[in-house]
Amino acid sequence: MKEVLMQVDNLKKYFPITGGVFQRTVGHVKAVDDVSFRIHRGESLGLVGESGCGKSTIGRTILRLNEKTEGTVLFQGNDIYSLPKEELRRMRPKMQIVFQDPFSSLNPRIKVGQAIGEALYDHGVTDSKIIRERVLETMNICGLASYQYDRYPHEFSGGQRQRIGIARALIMNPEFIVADEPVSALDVSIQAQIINLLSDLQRDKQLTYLFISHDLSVVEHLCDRVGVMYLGSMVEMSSTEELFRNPLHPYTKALMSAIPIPDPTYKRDRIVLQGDIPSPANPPSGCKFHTRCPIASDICKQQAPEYRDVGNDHLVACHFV
Amino acid sequence: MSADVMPITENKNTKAKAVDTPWKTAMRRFTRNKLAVIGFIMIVFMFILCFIGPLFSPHNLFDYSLKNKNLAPNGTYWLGTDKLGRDILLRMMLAGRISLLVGLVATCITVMIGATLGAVAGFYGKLVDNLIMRVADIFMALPSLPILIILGAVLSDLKVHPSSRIYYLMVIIGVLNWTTLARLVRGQILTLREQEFMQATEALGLKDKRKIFKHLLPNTIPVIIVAATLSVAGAILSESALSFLGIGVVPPTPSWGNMISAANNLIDFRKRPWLWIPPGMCILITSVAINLIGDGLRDALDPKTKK
Amino acid sequence: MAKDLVEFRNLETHFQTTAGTVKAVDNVSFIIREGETLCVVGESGCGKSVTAMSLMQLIESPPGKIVGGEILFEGEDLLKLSKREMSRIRGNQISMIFQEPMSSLNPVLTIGNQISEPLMLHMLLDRKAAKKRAIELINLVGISRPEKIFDSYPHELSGGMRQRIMIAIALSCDPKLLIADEPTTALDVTIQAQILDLMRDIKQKLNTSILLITHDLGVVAEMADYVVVMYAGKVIEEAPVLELFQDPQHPYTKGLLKAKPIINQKQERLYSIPGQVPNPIDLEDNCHFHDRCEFCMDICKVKQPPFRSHGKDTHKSACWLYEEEREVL
Amino acid sequence: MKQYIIRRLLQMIPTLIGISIIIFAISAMVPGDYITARANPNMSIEKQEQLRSIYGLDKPDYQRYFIWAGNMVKGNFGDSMQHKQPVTTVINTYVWNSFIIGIFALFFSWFIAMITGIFSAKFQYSFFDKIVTLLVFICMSLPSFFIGLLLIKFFALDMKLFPVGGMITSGLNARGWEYFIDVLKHSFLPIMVLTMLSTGSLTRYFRTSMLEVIRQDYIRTARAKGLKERTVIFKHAFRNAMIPAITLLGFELPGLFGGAMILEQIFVWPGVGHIYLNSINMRDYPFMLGFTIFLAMLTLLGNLLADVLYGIADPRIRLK
Repeated sequence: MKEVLMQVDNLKKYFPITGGVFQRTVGHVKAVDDVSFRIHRGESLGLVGESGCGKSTIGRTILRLNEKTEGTVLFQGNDIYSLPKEELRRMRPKMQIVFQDPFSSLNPRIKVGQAIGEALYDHGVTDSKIIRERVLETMNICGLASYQYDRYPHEFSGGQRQRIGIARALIMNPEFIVADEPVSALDVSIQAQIINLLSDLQRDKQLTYLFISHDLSVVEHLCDRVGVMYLGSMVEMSSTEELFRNPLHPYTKALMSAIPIPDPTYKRDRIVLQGDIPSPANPPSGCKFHTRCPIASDICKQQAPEYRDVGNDHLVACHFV
Repeated sequence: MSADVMPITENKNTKAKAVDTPWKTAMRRFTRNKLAVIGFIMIVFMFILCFIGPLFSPHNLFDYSLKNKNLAPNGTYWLGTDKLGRDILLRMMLAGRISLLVGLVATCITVMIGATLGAVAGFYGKLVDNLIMRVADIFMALPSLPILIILGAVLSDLKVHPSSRIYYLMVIIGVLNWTTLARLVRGQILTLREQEFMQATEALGLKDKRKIFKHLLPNTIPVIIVAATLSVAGAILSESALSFLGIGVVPPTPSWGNMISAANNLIDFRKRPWLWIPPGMCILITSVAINLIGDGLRDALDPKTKK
Repeated sequence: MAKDLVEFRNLETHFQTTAGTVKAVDNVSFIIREGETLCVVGESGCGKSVTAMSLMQLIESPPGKIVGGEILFEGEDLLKLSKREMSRIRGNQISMIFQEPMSSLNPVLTIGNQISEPLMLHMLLDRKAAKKRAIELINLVGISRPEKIFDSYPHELSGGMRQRIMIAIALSCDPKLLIADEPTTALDVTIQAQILDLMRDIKQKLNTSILLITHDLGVVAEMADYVVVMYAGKVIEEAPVLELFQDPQHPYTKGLLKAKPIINQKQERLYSIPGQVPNPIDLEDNCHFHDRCEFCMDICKVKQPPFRSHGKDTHKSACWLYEEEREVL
Repeated sequence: MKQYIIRRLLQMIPTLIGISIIIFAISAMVPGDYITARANPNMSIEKQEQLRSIYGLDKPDYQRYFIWAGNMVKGNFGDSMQHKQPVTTVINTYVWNSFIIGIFALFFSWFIAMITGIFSAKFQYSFFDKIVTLLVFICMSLPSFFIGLLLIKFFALDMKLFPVGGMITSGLNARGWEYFIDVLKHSFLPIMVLTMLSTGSLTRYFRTSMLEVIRQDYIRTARAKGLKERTVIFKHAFRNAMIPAITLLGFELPGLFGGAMILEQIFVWPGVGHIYLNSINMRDYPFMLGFTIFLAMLTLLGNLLADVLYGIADPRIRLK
């Protein structure tokens, strides 16, 4: 088995809801509710789920971009939540993030070359010539032309901005990159370019990805393993091949069947889930999925199913598996 | 819908185009706004009039000549003379220096206090933020005109010398106004902090210094510029109101406000409008001009208004 | 074959910007037939929404303006109607739903009020009759407890529910044509499946024609009878749905079909169309796709290809690859 | 809602304490006091001292603060030295005169601002819109005293359309209708000036707010329903544009009761602001302090009112 790069145990992230006369906390949005997983060096782990399932919050919490509520996060064996501020800052280049929104992720007042290169200054490279060289080299890798060095972000299209975001993450020679819905805001023809860029980079630089997306087909294309989330919990996780061949959790099955296939002759056997996604502030009892589950029974309402290995490294949380 | 029509894409032919910095774009937008440009011309005119005009005046501020007192506007005294026979135009220009200066310096003080406290509150959050904002609440609820009036009266009672009163006034007006700016700056910083590029600075492990000076401040400056511009007008109006009541800038130092207080004398008010209408018009023009500029700047600096 | 319901003839909708003219819709012609679902597919900025908004005459002016062409609705040119006549057709015979269910409903009016409005306006129902009909409609779009929903405000409903309400509003006056502008783009997949189901259902029950605007070829395959592909303001290909997916002609259509990963069909590497959509300002008179096209010839750079069928009557495209004349003139 | 109001009222306490300290500290800086201000050369030093101790002016500042603050908590704002009456009575006597011009100006400025705001937003970039914009800027920049003086000069002195100042013609012993007309004539100019002063920024606010709303998706939906433009603007857009504006209504509260000091002074209008300016000349501490606190309380209550109104107007906000 390969080396574990990122180890997440019982991670919880609750956002408080306040109320009452003194604005005391009266409840929590359980964005991430007791999630554990490992990411091995060189692999790419996909996280899928619908809006509000907590996948993006996980991405930010394991990088300590927001504070956790409970649990541990070990990166290369270091607990990133017990590191002092300065040490954490020094470690940051090793773990990077690419954001979803190509517009808000770049500072409108900073030239692209500077945006990509500025982190080098703060991590000990002070020779501006070297920095410029490295920026240009990285821009080249990411498919940006050198004349764009002195341009401002507003002059770029969504796809190019996403390339800039990738270059900014890449220049620090990271080992681990969280890609938070990096292609959701892009058009199909541009999506393919970015997906290809990400997979080329992984191959050339032995990168490890946590790839967050709501699009199962993109995850299938790019990831080695996939975790499926629903309302803050991991409901199923296994290797991509296994998951798509043999999905076990009823939610995973429904999610897969809901994706429209671009083939008019395709015979659909769709499981249409009834109702809406419940609010993560007030999740259902027992198995959180029971309100929409086609096979739910009494036990699902009362008891949360155990998240267990059913063999072949296939983890699932359902009473009926 | 506009999102569907206008993707900002780049053509090959833009390769040769010069880089358009955000400031240049703002300048271009500003100069395209007719009202703002008119405001700018008006304010430049006022400055030239007040600071350079007196140099060309044939009269002297201390030309007391009772035989020339209360003259209506004529060839020698374009705007007439007052009861001591002094030239109104000259006095008005010199008064303008004082009024404009009070407005500018008071605003500088406002900006220094307001922007610093707002930025500190927004950046550090938590306890510091709470503390600063509670103090701001107190200042917000203070009725500003009554307080200014009391303070003006205090200055009179402390027998502050007329020539140094203007400095006290600058400080008082400046200090009382800090909350608006502090709130704006804090709000802007809180908004910025939610933006993904600020999260990126954290993820990249940038130093706090760079985060503040390269990322936060440059994006906050537009807000400060607009608020500061508008607050110059406010400060000038406050000063003139106080001076009109006789508790701001007091004679012999001329200011537009205390020149208007000539109107308190019924005869002067009725029969000698040249004593008080010109300085009133100056206040009006200056404040309209500043408001126009401020509004133009707001539109020019706001990234949301794409043109 | 069914009767023509709407015919776009050489529609031109332009937007004036400080940088130049954007021909958002440039000489677009196609036909929507009765009882048919026609999908307009393309990427952002291709003019698909503007085409629909031109049909509704809801183009914001300035900067936008319909500068040429005709839009025939049951044989009558909508562009020649007065404002008043047009507003009698809008929401009545032609209705529309939008991409953002979260912001498309007025937050300060109750759901009931918003559904009743067109009923009282176009069907001339009184308040009571309108309420009765509104509750039926809420039921029709698959929401339980319609009486309760009637009195709620939009913010109390989820995105999926709101889109159902939008559909109810659109259906209130039995329109002949329902325009759906990216109706599921803002929704989660499981909710998207519900809404698409609902739309299919409704089309069967009410025999309404649908003009569906989308960027998702999966949705197209599921919903469409007939497909129109747009790129940079122009129609570049149109065909019945099977025909388009099985035998796409235009290189752009081909590229789009290959660029999207498909579930359970793992490829080593995605096909990707290089480059990006051209700047829409002051485009030249050539094939707008030429600089991204792997089959680009000299003529593509200087002359627009004609839009016509190459073989089957119903399948048209605009590409020099299928033309005899290839010499640069 | 009730809980929310209680919480907000509780939160006001520390703010009020802060305000009272600042106000008291400022007034304590004033050298001299009521006794010296009324300096009667015939009054002996002993007599002065005696009066001081009666009024409690001889105690150290902090003690005076606590006495004053303690009394205020009990609702006792002290007695105005100048009027020889409790401060609350003085305020109550004159505040309604201020209220008369305040409420009319409020009504007119909102009315004018709404209409012009809506139409200049509806016809953005039109000639009408440009004129409105320019007028708005002029109104926003008017120095109140100067415009007041100009109007008095032209309308009252030169054209003799209106009385020069005051609230009733002196010596007139009119009652009923005649009295009403007389007050109306006197109040016309101050109301006009006050209306001009607040219409500018209000119009601008309505215009911006309307412009924002008109761009929203639900306005497009309303148009797509085939609604008449009138319905779209007045039912769908206007209601939404009003919500943020309703908040402003709360902020009008202090202005309504606080009196427009300078204007009342110029128009010799016997409002509470006018009395306040006089009290400063007289160094009438209890009144100065009491009235300033009164204004601060109005401001805080106005803020609360603004938030509550917002919660009522907007179904999306549920106040907790």
